[in-house]
Formats: sequence, C-alpha cells, structure tokens
Amino acid sequence: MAEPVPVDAAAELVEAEAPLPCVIRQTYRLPSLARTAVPGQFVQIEVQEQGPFPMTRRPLTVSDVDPSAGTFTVVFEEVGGGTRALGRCGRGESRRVLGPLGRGYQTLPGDWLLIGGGMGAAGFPLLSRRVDVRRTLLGARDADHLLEAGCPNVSCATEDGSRGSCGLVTALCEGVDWEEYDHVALCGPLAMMEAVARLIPPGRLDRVQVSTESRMACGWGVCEGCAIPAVDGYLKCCTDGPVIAADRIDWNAWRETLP
Amino acid sequence: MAEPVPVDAAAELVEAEAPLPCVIRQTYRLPSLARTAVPGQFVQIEVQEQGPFPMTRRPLTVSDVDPSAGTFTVVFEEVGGGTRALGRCGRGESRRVLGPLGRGYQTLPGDWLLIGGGMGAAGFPLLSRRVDVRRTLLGARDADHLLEAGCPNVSCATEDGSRGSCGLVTALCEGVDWEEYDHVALCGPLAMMEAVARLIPPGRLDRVQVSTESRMACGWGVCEGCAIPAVDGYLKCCTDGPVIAADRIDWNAWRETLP
Amino acid sequence: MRRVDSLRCSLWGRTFGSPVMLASGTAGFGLELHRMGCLEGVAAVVSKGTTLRPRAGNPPPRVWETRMGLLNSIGLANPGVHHIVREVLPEADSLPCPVIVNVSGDTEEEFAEVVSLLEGSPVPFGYEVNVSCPNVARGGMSFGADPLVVERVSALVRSASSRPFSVKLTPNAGDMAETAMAACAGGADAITVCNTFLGMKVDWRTGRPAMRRGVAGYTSPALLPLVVASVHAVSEAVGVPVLASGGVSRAEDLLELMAAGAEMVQVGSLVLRRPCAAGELLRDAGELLR
Amino acid sequence: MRRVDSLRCSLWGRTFGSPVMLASGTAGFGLELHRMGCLEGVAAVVSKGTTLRPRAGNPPPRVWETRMGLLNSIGLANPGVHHIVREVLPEADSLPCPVIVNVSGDTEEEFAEVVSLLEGSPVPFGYEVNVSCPNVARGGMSFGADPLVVERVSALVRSASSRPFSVKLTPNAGDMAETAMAACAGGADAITVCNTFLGMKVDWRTGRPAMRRGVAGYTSPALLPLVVASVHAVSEAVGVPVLASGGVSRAEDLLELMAAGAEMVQVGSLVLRRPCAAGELLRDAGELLR
Ligand SMILES: Cc1cc2nc3c(=O)[nH]c(=O)nc-3n(C[C@H](O)[C@H](O)[C@H](O)COP(=O)(O)OP(=O)(O)OC[C@H]3O[C@@H](n4cnc5c(N)ncnc54)[C@H](O)[C@@H]3O)c2cc1C
Ligand SMILES: Cc1cc2nc3c(=O)[nH]c(=O)nc-3n(C[C@H](O)[C@H](O)[C@H](O)COP(=O)(O)OP(=O)(O)OC[C@H]3O[C@@H](n4cnc5c(N)ncnc54)[C@H](O)[C@@H]3O)c2cc1C
Ligand SMILES: Cc1cc2nc3c(=O)[nH]c(=O)nc-3n(C[C@H](O)[C@H](O)[C@H](O)COP(=O)(O)O)c2cc1C
Ligand SMILES: Cc1cc2nc3c(=O)[nH]c(=O)nc-3n(C[C@H](O)[C@H](O)[C@H](O)COP(=O)(O)O)c2cc1C
Ligand code: FES
Ligand code: FES
Repeated sequence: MAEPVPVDAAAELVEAEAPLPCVIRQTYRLPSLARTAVPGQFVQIEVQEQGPFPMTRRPLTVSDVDPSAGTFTVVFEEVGGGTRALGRCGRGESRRVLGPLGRGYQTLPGDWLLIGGGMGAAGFPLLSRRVDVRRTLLGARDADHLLEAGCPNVSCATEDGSRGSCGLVTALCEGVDWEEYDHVALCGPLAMMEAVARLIPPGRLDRVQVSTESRMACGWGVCEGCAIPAVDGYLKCCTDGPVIAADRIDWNAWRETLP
Repeated sequence: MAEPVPVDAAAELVEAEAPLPCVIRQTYRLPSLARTAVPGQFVQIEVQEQGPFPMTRRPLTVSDVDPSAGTFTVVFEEVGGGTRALGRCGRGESRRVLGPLGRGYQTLPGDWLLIGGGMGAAGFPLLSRRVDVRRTLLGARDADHLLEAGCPNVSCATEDGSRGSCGLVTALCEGVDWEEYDHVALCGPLAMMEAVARLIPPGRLDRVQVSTESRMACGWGVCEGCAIPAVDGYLKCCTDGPVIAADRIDWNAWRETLP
Repeated sequence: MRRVDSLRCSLWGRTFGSPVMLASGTAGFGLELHRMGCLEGVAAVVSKGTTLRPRAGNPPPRVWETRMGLLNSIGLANPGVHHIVREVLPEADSLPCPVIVNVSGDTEEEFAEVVSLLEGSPVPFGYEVNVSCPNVARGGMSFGADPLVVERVSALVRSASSRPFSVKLTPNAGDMAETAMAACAGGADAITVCNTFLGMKVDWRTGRPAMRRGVAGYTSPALLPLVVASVHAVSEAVGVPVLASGGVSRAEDLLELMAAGAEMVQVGSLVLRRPCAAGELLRDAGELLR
Repeated sequence: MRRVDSLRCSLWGRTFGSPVMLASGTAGFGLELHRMGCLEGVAAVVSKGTTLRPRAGNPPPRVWETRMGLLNSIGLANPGVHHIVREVLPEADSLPCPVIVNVSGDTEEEFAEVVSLLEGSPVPFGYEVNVSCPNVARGGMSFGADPLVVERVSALVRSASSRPFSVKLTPNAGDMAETAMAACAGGADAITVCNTFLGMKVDWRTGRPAMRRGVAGYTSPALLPLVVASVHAVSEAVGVPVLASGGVSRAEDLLELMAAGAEMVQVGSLVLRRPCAAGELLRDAGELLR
C-alpha cells in the first residue's frame, strides 16, 4: 500500500480544553487526516495564518483521531512563543495543518508496554487503540504534566511526588521484566529515553520503538534539518522517523547533541 | 516661557468613532498634554505596545483638546499598516503618546483664513478655538474625506463633487481677496499647498503659516530624518515645524522630493 | 530598476510564465513537492547542494528558529553526485518543470568534477554553483570571498559544462557586484543573489551558541531590503540574468525583487512553511498586477 | 562567548553599572533626552556624526519604515565640528553621563582634523570613528571596505588624539574581524560592531526607489543574529573591548550581545520609538538576571 501523501489544508479548531493546568488539548476537523493517520505520526501546524512569523510550523504528534467525526486531537505544553500562540487559537478558527507526516509505530500484534515522559505520552491514546497495551509507565515533572488519559493500566512517577511515586520513570522501569512484553513504545525527553534504553537488555532493543524528536524546519523530508544520530549515519526524524527502533539509534552521539 | 518638555506616557483611549467612512477620531486621556498642547502641535503615538514592529511611532496632529476632561483628540485616515493598526485600538486600551511635539501656529490676533486639504484640516478645530477664524476653505477627494467639524464658516470642494463644488480647493482660493485676512493657516498635501501658495501674493507669504508633513523617525529632533527644504537649508519638520512660514519654505526643492 | 507589469520572464533560452524558482536546500529535487501537488507556479526547482562524495551533514541541531528568522547549519548533507545521477535525476525527469542542480565543492577542481559527472545525465536544465561553501584549501574561508577564486571556479565549471550555469554569491564577503563580474568573466550565464547571511544565536544564561559551530546561515523575511540592494547592484554590474534569492515572504516581495533587477526570484524558507508557496505567490502577484 | 550574570562593565578605565550606550545618530548629543528625563541607565551617549564642515544632509525622504525595518539616508547632517565644540559640547558637559563623539570625514586626513579640533574641548570621553562613511577620494566607496585604509585612518586619529577611540566598522565590506585587527594595529582602543547594513526599497509599480540614492542604511531587530555573529568574530580577533551596535529591541538582545563578546551595547533605532529605552532595557535585564 502506498503511503498516504501528506495534505496541507485549513483545519477548523472544533474543541479546545486544558485537561491539566499546563497542557492544552485541541481537536481539529480534517477528515482525510483522521482517516489515514497511524499512531506515532505527527502534523505540522502553522501557528498563524497571517504574518511572517513564526517562519516554521510546529510539529505535534497526532494524539488521537475520530474518523467518524473527521477529527484529530493534539496535546501539547506551552513551552515557547509558537506553542503559546497556538494555544490561544480559539474554537471556530482555522489553522493550516500538514499531515499525516512521518513513520509511526509498527502496530504489531503482541503485548505492549508503553513508557512515556511528559508530553511524550501525547501519542499513546491513539497507539492504545491500535495495539494491545498491557501496561503504561509514565513520568512527569508533576501531576500537572502527567498525561494519563487514554492510557491503559498506568503506573506513574512524578519528580515532585504530586502523583504516583516520587522520582523518575526510570525507577518504575527498574522493576520491569522485559521478557513479559513483545513490544515497547518509548517516548519522552532524550535524557529520559536514554536512561530507559540503558535498562533494557541490548538483545531486546530491536523491539523497542522510540518516538524521537528533533527541531524541524519542513517536516516533510527536504531540509535535512532534523537529523537523529543513528548507528549508520543520520536518520531524518521527519521521514525516517519519528518512530525509530532503539537499536538503530546512536544514543551516545545523540546525547552529545544536548546543550 | 520655557517650552513644555514632551512627555512620554501611556494614554487611555476613552472614545473612538468614525465621523466619516474613511476617517477615525480617537480621544485619549492625557491631562498634561491636554493642558499644554497648542494648535498645530502633534503627538507621536506608538502603534503597538508589544512587539518590535512598527519600529517607529506615527505622528498625528492634535486635533482638539479638552483640558477640563484631560483629553485630546486625533483625527486620521487609515492609509497604511500603522494607521490601520492604530485604528483597531479599542476603548479602554492604552497607547504610549509622546507630546506635545513641535512648533504650532503662532496664534496671533487678527482675522484668519484656514485652508485645508484632506486630513490637513485635522488640526483646525483646536486652532479655531484659539484664533478668530473668518473663513475656512476645505478640499478633499470626496465627502467621505472632508473634515468640516469644528471649522467655522466652511466653503468646500471635492474632487468628485460629492460635497461642495466639484474640483480642487485651489479653485475656491482663486476668489479670495488675500488682503482681507491678517493670517492664513495652510495644511494639506504638498501639491495642494504649493498650488495655493502660488496664488498668494509673494509679499503676503510671511503671513501664511504652513503646517508641514514629513516622514519622521523620532519626532523630537534627534534623527534629522524629517527635513523640509527651506530657503536657507533644511528645517526639521518635528522641531523647527511642523508649522513654518510659507516664505521660509523652498517650494521648488520641496516639490522635487515628491516621488 | 524597472516597473513590473508582467510575470513573464526568460532564462537560458526558455520563457516562463512564472518567475518563481524554488531555492536550493528547501525543496530537495522537487519530488516530495510534486507528490504533494505543489509544483504549480514553479518555473524551475534548484536542487539541494550536490557534492562529489556523499556527505552525512552536521550533527544536530541543524535548524533553529529565532525570534525573527531561521538559522540553519545543514552541512550540505546529500548522497553525493553519483547517487544523484543514478537514482534521483531519472525520477526528477518526470517533474513538470526543469531542475537546476546546485553544486558545491571542497576545492576549486571539485566543482568542475561534480559538473562533469552531472553532464552524464540528460536531466539538468543547468547548474547553480554555490561558492558560499567553505574552501578547504583556504582554511574554510568561503570560495566566494575572493573574486579571483570565483572567476577560476567559474572558468573550471565553464569548461566542464555544456549547459548554462549561475554562480550563487555569498553576502558575507564584501562587494557582490565585483564578485558577480568575476563570475561572468569566468563564464557564468546568470548570477544568483544570494546565499544565506552568517548569523548566530547565543544563550546568555550558559554562554553557549545554539548551533554547534557557532555561526550558521540566517534567513529572515526582514532581510529583503538587503537582498533588494544587492540584486540592484549586481544587475547594474553584469549583463546576465540575476536570480534573486532571499527574503521573499509575499507576492509584493517577488515584484520588488523583479523591479530591483531580478529576472527570476527564488523562494527558500517560505516553502518550508508553505509547500505550495510558489502557486500562492504567483496567484497573489497576478492579482496585484491586475 | 561567556555566561552573563552581571551588568557591570568597563571602558577605558571607567566602570559602569549599565552596559547601555546610545548609538550615534539616534540620540543627538543627549540634550533632548536629558530634558525628557531619559538618560537614566545610559552609560554613555555616542553623539551624532560630526564632520569638519557643516553638512546640510540629504534631500528628503531621509527615513522610510519598511515592513520589518527602517531605512535611513540622513547624509550626516550636522552643524560641523567648530559649532559643536563651541555651542554643543559645553551644554553636553552637564549631562549625567559621558559623551563619546562620533566623527566622520570625506578624506583620511579629515578624521584626524576633526579629532584635533575636538581635543580643544574638555568634554569628550573619547571618540568613535565612523569608517562606514563614503571615501570621496575613492569614488564614494566606504573607508571601511579596505583594512589598509582603516589602519591608516586609525593611526591618523591615534596621533591626533590624547583620548581613547573606537572604530565603528561597516557590515557591508567583507570580514569584520580582519578590519578590526587593522583598526587595532592603527591604535584603536575599542571596536564598534557595527554600522547599518545597506538596504533598499523599490516601488515595483513605478520602478523607483523609495530613497533618492537608492541604497540607504537599514536597521531592523531581525538583524540581531548577524550582529551577534560579527560581535563574536571580532571579539575573538581583537583584545580591545567590543561595543555592539545593531538589532537591540529588548533586554534579552542586550544580554545576548554581551554573551557573544560585547563589553557594552549600543541602542539606536529603539530610542527613536522609546526615548527612555535605556532605562527600560536596564530594568528588564536586571530582572532577567535576578
Ligand atoms: C515529531 C514531533 C512531535 C512532537 N509532538 C509534540 C506533542 O505532541 N506535544 C508537545 O507538547 N510537543 C511536541 N513536540 C515538541 C514541540 O514541537 C515543541 O515543543 C514546539 O515546537 C516548541 O515550539 P515553541 O515555539 O513553543 O518553542 P520555542 O522553543 O520558542 O521554539 C523555537 C523553535 O524550536 C523548536 N523546538 C523547540 N523545542 C522543540 C522540541 N522539543 N522538539 C522539536 N522542536 C522544538 C520549535 O519548533 C521552533 O522551531 C513534538 C516535536 C516533534 C519533533
Ligand atoms: C506632523 C505630522 C502630523 C500629521 N497629522 C496627521 C493627522 O492629523 N491625520 C492624519 O491622518 N495623518 C497625519 N499625518 C500623516 C500620518 O502620520 C501618516 O498618514 C501615517 O504616519 C502613515 O502611517 P502608516 O503606517 O499608516 O502608513 P505607511 O505608509 O505604511 O507608513 C510607512 C512609513 O511612512 C510614514 N508616512 C507615510 N505617510 C506619511 C505622511 N503623509 N507623513 C508622514 N509620514 C508618513 C509613516 O510614519 C511610516 O514611517 C501627520 C504627519 C506628520 C508628519
Ligand atoms: C535549510 C536550508 C538549506 C539550504 N541549503 C542550501 C544549499 O544546499 N545550497 C545553497 O546554495 N543554498 C542553500 N540554502 C540557501 C537557500 O537556497 C536560499 O538562498 C536562502 O534560504 C535565502 O532565501 P530565503 O530567504 O527565501 O530562504 C539553504 C537554506 C536553508 C534555509
Ligand atoms: C537615523 C539614524 C542615523 C544614524 N546616524 C549615524 C551616524 O551619524 N554615525 C554613525 O556612526 N552611525 C549612525 N547610525 C547608525 C547607528 O548608530 C547604529 O549603529 C545602527 O542604527 C544600528 O543599531 P540599531 O539596530 O540599534 O538601530 C544611524 C542610524 C539611524 C537609524
Ligand atoms: S524537518 Fe526538514 S527534513 Fe526533516
Ligand atoms: S523626526 Fe527625527 S529629527 Fe525630526
């Protein structure tokens, strides 16, 4: 089956809420995307229709879709000018949305373990609909950043102990029997993902699907701006990923790119 | 008496209306300015408080003041990005206003004739309160651009004939007996002012006070951006003017600066 | 300088109804855009920078949006000219518009070598020689910094090529008019004005630059007046067509660059945000001219 | 590059609690600003450009705001050094901060001549030598375009002056680090990075430029990354303090330029909009550092 070509279209914001104090959840109507997006894919949303800035769109994971309503949902934190401006988008307004973009999770049969840090869990609701999730391990700064909705069987940790155990998600991972799961989905900040990856027996890393992030300019494969260090050179986050098998990633080189 | 030092202060917009389809009239509260501004002076209004653009303020003539209410009024046409954005300023919002700026009319006793073209008449209401106006001649593109309010004894001409006689204000001037008036105030587009000045006997040009306009950056005398060609070099519109005696202006050199 | 009343233009014996070209590095070889249906209004695609050997490119971050611009430090990531001739150009042959191949080299001779290899493909409409890239023999200083070097590179490409080529100047090295004349003396058939400006972002809290190498290429719609000035200066200095590149974010900018002396206008960063920018610009420019 | 954790800085043996200087041409001699109560937070005022003879300046329009920047073509309008020494500097002596006099010349020697005349006044804290202005002897090409000329001008000023001086570079002429080294070889005590970029606006409907001379000086907050890159390059190349000039529109920009290597930071266009910008920047920067 040919991959669906990404479509750039104006999508109406039909619902916006703040499920947590620091998190925004927006639902846009875009039937073609709602039909074709698979878990782990993302969209490039134009922050403002008018005016030259910001010059690039902002990449957000497709958090969930409702094909019958023709809508999809994104969940994000306001971290800078772009996400702040997008967060002010009002119901009934439209934004240009380009998607679906990238390669998502290989939604294989078997038992899945989901491990997410912060907004890394944004894509888990859609993934949870398409695979058999036995358990979800979530970590976040605090309860206000913890995306539990749509995730089955959650255990969680927060750095300030405001929900779940106090500490990092790696602590939760230490108790995991990796043999119990056929597949692992891992998504979160690089430092967290690297720490988790180090806990996993190297022989099983090929079953760990990592949802990567990189600064992006285009999001559709032409600018070469979104390099992820891989064992055999660089991969493009936007078209080779964002979901990449853990054993293909050069974790050391990737960590070195942190500021 | 020392000239009042211009003050830069946030002024609240207390009233906004569109007296004509193409004209905006805004009243701001700024008691010091309402008290000290004299006819022909102007203010520099910051278009937006936030954000880097536009980089400069926009100069607008003080159209009228109400010292008891502590307010002043500007009247302007939306011609570009700056005036358009300023026109969207809502009641209750504030803008930084720097003023009063420049030298206004010498409000001498005697009989005055006011001659205005388009927005050039913006300053006539305040002038009319402070001097004896016997007659006002106004010209404009059409009735929608004709600022009659606050002007005594108006005769007018519009280019499309939608109000007053059909034609230019120069036609109205042709019938004027210049000896009848002790002082003339002239304000409008350069081409119009030059045409009028040419109708006036050269010996009387010293009694014609011209309210000039120039692109400005600062408005308070430091950038040298607002040169008006004068018989003895350049004058600064913002501090030597904006009101300049007609016989000091080098009309030929000024006309040549038109695009 | 001239009044603009039409969007018709011509380059190297071909006439176009649209002056919009896609700039190098922001459109790949046009294949992705073609799939997305975004080549309407595109007179020609300028390919991403092609080098003799494959290049992995720089470590991330490679792009960084600043408050009013975009820094990039891609490091000319590309699969190398052999792969491009074999795998990419044949596919690009199916595009509805011609492809101009942008070439870079580590040495003066390498430019000519890349071009010779591209001569083996029937696809390129012409070449764009990117003299902004670092000259390995001169400690990484850009080839474009020295008019004599630019003339030599042009002459080497001229003798390797049966096709027309443009030399793409750098704005980071003095008088572009002088460099343009040198390029023409070497045989250039057009001048592209210009590549990205050197820019940098530093985090004052840490004292570290955003991009690993410190400086990077900076693009911003606010640079338009700099590009207009350079396009004008170059178009007064040379007889060949000037291809403007830099700062276009709306149809007015396109027309202004043409008025300043550009025969055609490239669009770069805008395409990253709006893949179908060319068609949108052409439509808006047509409306402005009506 | 360095972390910034304090706003203290020093120049020519004097320490300052604020790094903010007012740039040349946008603050006069500080007198108007002093009357408006806007010199709080100002470490020093750099005066408008001073020349040997009075200059009327260019015909209007002299300023033109574009969509994201400001073009200016003032033509160094000023009453000449004699008038300045006699009438202006004595008044400027009452300012709460030092004044650095910005000097320009039509010829290499004229710079030194202007400086000799300024030596007759006790007021200047030092000088800023504007080598971006056109060199009449070289057909109007900027002095700053040739490092050898810059070295000679610096040396001439050095021998005419008992006071320290900065050389203000132009961004329109190749490698600023090289020119900065030439200025220091000639005896400069600081380098100002940098003057305005050449820009142009053309009306595509008429084919005419907005400014009579075509090109003009262009300033824009979006140019900040270019100035950051140049400040960094120059500060790595020379041992004297670097005074940044260009692109500051908020406190973060100030801190970023310091992080890139500037000892002090000049604010130009922003003062035109916000006369009290220096105090506002200082307050905001203090809050960011807290
Ligand atoms: C494939 C992908 C999917 C993502 N999905 C989500 C999601 O579902 N929810 C969510 O909250 N965030 C997600 N992010 C991160 C999100 O894109 C950034 O938080 C956002 O771009 C920040 O923009 P800003 O203007 O608010 O921040 P600024 O820091 O002001 O942005 C400046 C620039 O940096 C880029 N940038 C900054 N942080 C990041 C980052 N972490 N990743 C990529 N680019 C960054 C911006 O895109 C912009 O170009 C995703 C990123 C990628 C690459
Ligand atoms: C002393 C003075 C008093 C004025 N009083 C009035 C008034 O009472 N009512 C009114 O409607 N207009 C008045 N004007 C003209 C008014 O300032 C301009 O229409 C306005 O600045 C245009 O800004 P813009 O951003 O909408 O237009 P744009 O054309 O987008 O502006 C671009 C730049 O050009 C400048 N500019 C454009 N046109 C003019 C102009 N005619 N004069 C000066 N600068 C210009 C702007 O200030 C800005 O810097 C006055 C001008 C001056 C100098
Ligand atoms: C991400 C990116 C990659 C680029 N790669 C190249 C390149 O490989 N070769 C080249 O000559 N120019 C390259 N450029 C420069 C562009 O072709 C163009 O000249 C520049 O972006 C200015 O135009 P703009 O303002 O429309 O973006 C690149 C620009 C960007 C933003
Ligand atoms: C209206 C205007 C006049 C200027 N006049 C001079 C001058 O006389 N001498 C000089 O060296 N620089 C002059 N400059 C340049 C400024 O000093 C400053 O370097 C430049 O504006 C960049 O800083 P900014 O981005 O903060 O404006 C002038 C700039 C402007 C906008
Ligand atoms: S973001 Fe452009 S190639 Fe991935
Ligand atoms: S506008 Fe600056 S001096 Fe008049």
